[in-house]
Amino acid sequence: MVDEPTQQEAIRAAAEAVADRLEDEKEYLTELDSAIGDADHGSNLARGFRAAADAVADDEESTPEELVKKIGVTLISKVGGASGPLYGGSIMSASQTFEEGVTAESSVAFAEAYLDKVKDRGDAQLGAKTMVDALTPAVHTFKKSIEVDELPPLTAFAKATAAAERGVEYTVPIRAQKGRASYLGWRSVGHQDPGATSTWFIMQELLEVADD
Amino acid sequence: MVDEPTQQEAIRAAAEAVADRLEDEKEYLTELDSAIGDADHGSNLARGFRAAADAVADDEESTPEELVKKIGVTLISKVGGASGPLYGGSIMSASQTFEEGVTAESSVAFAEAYLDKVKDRGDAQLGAKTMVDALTPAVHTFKKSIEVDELPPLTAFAKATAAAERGVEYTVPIRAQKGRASYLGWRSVGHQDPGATSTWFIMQELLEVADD
Amino acid sequence: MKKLINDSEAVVDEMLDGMLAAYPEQLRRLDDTEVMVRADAPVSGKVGIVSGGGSGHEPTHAGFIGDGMLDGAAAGEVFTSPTADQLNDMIEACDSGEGVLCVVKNYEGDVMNFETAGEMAAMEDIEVRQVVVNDDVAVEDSLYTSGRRGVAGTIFVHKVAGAKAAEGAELDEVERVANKMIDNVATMGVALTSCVTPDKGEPTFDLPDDEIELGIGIHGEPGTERVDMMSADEITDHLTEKVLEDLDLDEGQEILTLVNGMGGTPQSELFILNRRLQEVVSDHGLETWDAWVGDYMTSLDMMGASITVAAVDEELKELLSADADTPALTV
Amino acid sequence: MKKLINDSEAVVDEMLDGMLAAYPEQLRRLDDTEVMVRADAPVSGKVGIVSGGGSGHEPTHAGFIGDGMLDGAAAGEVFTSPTADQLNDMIEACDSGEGVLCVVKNYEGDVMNFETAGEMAAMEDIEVRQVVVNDDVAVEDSLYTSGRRGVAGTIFVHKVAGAKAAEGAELDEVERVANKMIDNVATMGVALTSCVTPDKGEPTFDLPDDEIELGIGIHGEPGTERVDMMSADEITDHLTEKVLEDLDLDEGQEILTLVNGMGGTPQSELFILNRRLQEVVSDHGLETWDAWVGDYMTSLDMMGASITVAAVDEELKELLSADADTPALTV
Ligand SMILES: Nc1ncnc2c1ncn2[C@@H]1O[C@H](COP(=O)(O)OP(=O)(O)O)[C@@H](O)[C@H]1O
Ligand SMILES: Nc1ncnc2c1ncn2[C@@H]1O[C@H](COP(=O)(O)OP(=O)(O)O)[C@@H](O)[C@H]1O
Ligand SMILES: [Mg+2]
Ligand SMILES: [Mg+2]
Ligand SMILES: [Mg+2]
Ligand SMILES: [Mg+2]
Repeated sequence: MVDEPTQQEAIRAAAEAVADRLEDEKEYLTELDSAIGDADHGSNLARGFRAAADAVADDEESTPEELVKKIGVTLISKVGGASGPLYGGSIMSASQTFEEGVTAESSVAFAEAYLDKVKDRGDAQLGAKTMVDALTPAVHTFKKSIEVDELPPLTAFAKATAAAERGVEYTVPIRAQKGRASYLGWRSVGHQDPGATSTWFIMQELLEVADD
Repeated sequence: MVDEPTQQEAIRAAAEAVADRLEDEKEYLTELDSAIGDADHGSNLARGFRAAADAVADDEESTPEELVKKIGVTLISKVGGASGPLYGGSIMSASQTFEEGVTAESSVAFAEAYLDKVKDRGDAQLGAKTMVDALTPAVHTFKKSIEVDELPPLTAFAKATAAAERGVEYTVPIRAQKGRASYLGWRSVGHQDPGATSTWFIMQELLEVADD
Repeated sequence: MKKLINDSEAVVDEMLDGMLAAYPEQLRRLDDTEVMVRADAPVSGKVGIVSGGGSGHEPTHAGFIGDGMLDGAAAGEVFTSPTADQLNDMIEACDSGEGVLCVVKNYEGDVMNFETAGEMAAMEDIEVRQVVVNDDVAVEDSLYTSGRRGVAGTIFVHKVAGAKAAEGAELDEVERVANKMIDNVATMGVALTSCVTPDKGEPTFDLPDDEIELGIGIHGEPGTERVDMMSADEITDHLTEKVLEDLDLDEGQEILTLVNGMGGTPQSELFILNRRLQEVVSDHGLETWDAWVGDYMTSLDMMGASITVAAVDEELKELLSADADTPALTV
Repeated sequence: MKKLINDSEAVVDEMLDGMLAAYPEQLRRLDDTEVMVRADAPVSGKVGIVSGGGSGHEPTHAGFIGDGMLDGAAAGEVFTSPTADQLNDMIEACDSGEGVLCVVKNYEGDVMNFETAGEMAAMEDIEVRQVVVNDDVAVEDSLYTSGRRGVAGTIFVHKVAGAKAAEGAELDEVERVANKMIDNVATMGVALTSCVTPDKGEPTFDLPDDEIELGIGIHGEPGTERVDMMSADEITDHLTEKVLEDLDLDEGQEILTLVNGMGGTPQSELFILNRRLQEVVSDHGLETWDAWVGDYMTSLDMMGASITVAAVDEELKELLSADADTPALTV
């Protein structure tokens, strides 16, 4: 377990990296959302994560748990749409798993709590062509790598990120059952889910930051 | 002077020929009107002259004067816009020059009366970039060819039609002072006036019919 | 270009029938014409107020038929003045014996056809007056033009004349207030895209993605000037300055403003213009008495807007805020 | 693509300011939010009626604030549900102690954010109810979708709930009539063109000149089916049949119809649809009690329209024709 101040710095750096990445991917994500949604996923997330990164940037006081919670709360009030409550609300509510700081164990707990909350709020099962399809393999892989295979956290998270990518690809050939894409019926087949994609991008950035 | 029934036939044939021609030129005239007006001159005239031709098609009773008047009245009630009162009203009011039938002399009188009425109603002088610019040289040439040069009517009308073409070309390089084109100010320079063009087309058809 | 129509030649006829189906109790269509009148026309004891012009400007003209505004509206073909015989039918149907005021927009076609109609009606002993609206400041009124065009400011003239007639005023008085409104209103417009007429089926003019037309009319005519695309604020500043220059108002003058959409402009954009317009007029020391925003005088599907400013005094304010009950405007 | 905007990120903010400048006496904007409420909110003794959703549907939502309709409307970013905290601010500002009814369109974003807001407001002891409008018959309500969308029929729900609340009815009663309206309304839409969001600046989807999208929503989503261009009558027939199939009404049933424009459609075309719509419903033996035509629930500059049919009984008719005084609708 690293020092607490270092954990906060890592969280701030991660928030910053995610915000930068989503700004870079804004047009691409919106492009994906144009095909089967309403062309706003990129700007929703770019706007929200920029605000979240700003919200924690100068916060030298808060504990890791408080910082993560702040990120969630900021997302709730800045993103809107479906992804606002899903990303923001789930981060906010899962943040309490970091009560004792960020460890391999608490990270697994966070991942599970986050997935549960997304599924709970959005009521989407696996295969509904949503962010849940990227999230589920990622969380399952992460948990197994740490708890069963006892891999180092970084390796475990790298495997989890690769699993998320597999999930993103899995969303392409299936028919949507939730979210705006579901309105398209069969026409949603052949398109990649924006929310699954952004989930994977975020994991990539977390991996980068953890690697440093 | 030809027989009265033949005159009526000629008038009906002329109306039919003009209607056909304007239908053929509908898109071209509207194209011209798009550049400096409101993109309706072609359909205005095609609609109006078709109705006028139909109105006289089966009329075996009327005198030449009455037939021409009927054409004018029909144009008034079917064309609308600026060209409706100009074409229709002027034909209607000039029709009385045919009281004694269509002769070379009465045709000159008709042409003069028609030009006067157009200028009177539209208040456009020569060079204002309107139908008056095609009409004036045509009427002047026709009158001189008949009255001074004593040319045969057909030759005179052919010269008049050629003069109208000169007038059409003259409208291109000048700035509009009347009609919708005048709203464009200097931007009207370089475009051909639709009403002058339709005037010339109509004369071409009258010439054809007279030639038969 | 696609349109929700059946046949370009039936557009006006079917539109009028559809309008009648929406307002069967308020409107009546004169047989065999494109003329719409109040269901209860002529209203006895009241001066008739009529208008008309080419179609394609909806809700103008028939949308303003009703208590406190128009008694009749004649619809020509798209962007083409109605014919004189139909205008005459309208005038006859709206005359209760008190005379009829024709509100005409200054286009040669409209003016000539209304004049002819007026002459025809006069032969039937109907007292007819014409007022000619020419609020468009884009076109200079000079020997070298056929005068300024009538555009969105016409709505205010309908309102004022309609309210005065509803009060029971005589034709002279109704004509006077209409002309007073005309003398105090100015407008200028901008187009981001050309409109597409049903007949032509293609844009009337080409406008690249980085250019706009300033000083457009309402018939898809190109404007007086083509310039590079600007921000909403810059456009508003430009239009408003031209309008205010023309009106030349004293500080403290009360005004009524109108941001009018050309048909294809999202309402959100009209409000963005209104926000700036109110800043500009207030910077000029003018007092906004009321601000209207919406699609009042359109050009089919054109994207763009016009800005109208009218100086108002107590009399005009009273008439402008008097009750009106029409499909397109309820006051 | 050109737009009359200054900055795609400021569209909602500047639009709301421009709206406020147009209706300063009727509206009030809550500080630091995109929430608009009645100037006199909360109206004491009255249940509050609030709505909201993404922007880009103007005049929905804030255009329907006023006597007899909404007390508050929250504007999200373009096509993006407002955030829960702002929805909560709105609910608080519109509660006079009698509770607040939220009229929510069935989109997961809207529903989730309103739910969160409702929970927040409940913690402040405000009684909050949600009704969810899902009138779009294009989307089947099945296990395999997130349910039918809420579209233009929402306007009727605003009207009915607003009228009931204005009568002084209690929250239960207001909720009941809102749900009654929801149970009796169905809509289906068509797009001729995609809309262009300020953010993306390009059409959300490509639609060739000879094809249209049937079963579109109001967020520039593609529809459920792409078909060859049809005439206005064929389109009307198709949409109306789907709507009537869903409602499955008895002969002689009285109905209220709405032909709603998507923002870029000339009003003339809406009337052309209405003409045919009335023929079709009458062929089905239905009795049109009233027919509305206009831009009520738009998708920015999209060309297209939706057709809504609602079965009405004496209670609904009374509420639908009760007085209302809002920027976009006066009854
Ligand atoms: N019910 C749901 N459960 C899980 N994820 C969902 C659900 N609905 C939508 N999503 C996710 O949200 C993404 C869309 O987010 P966004 O475009 O920001 O919101 P909106 O759909 O309101 O415009 C989808 O790509 C999908 O991954
Ligand atoms: N005042 C006028 N005097 C003479 N001709 C005119 C006048 N105004 C317009 N015209 C002619 O009418 C033509 C336009 O006719 P048209 O397009 O049918 O009517 P509108 O201008 O009302 O749309 C112009 O090209 C011009 O030749
Ligand atoms: Mg989206
Ligand atoms: Mg023309
Ligand atoms: Mg015209
Ligand atoms: Mg969205």
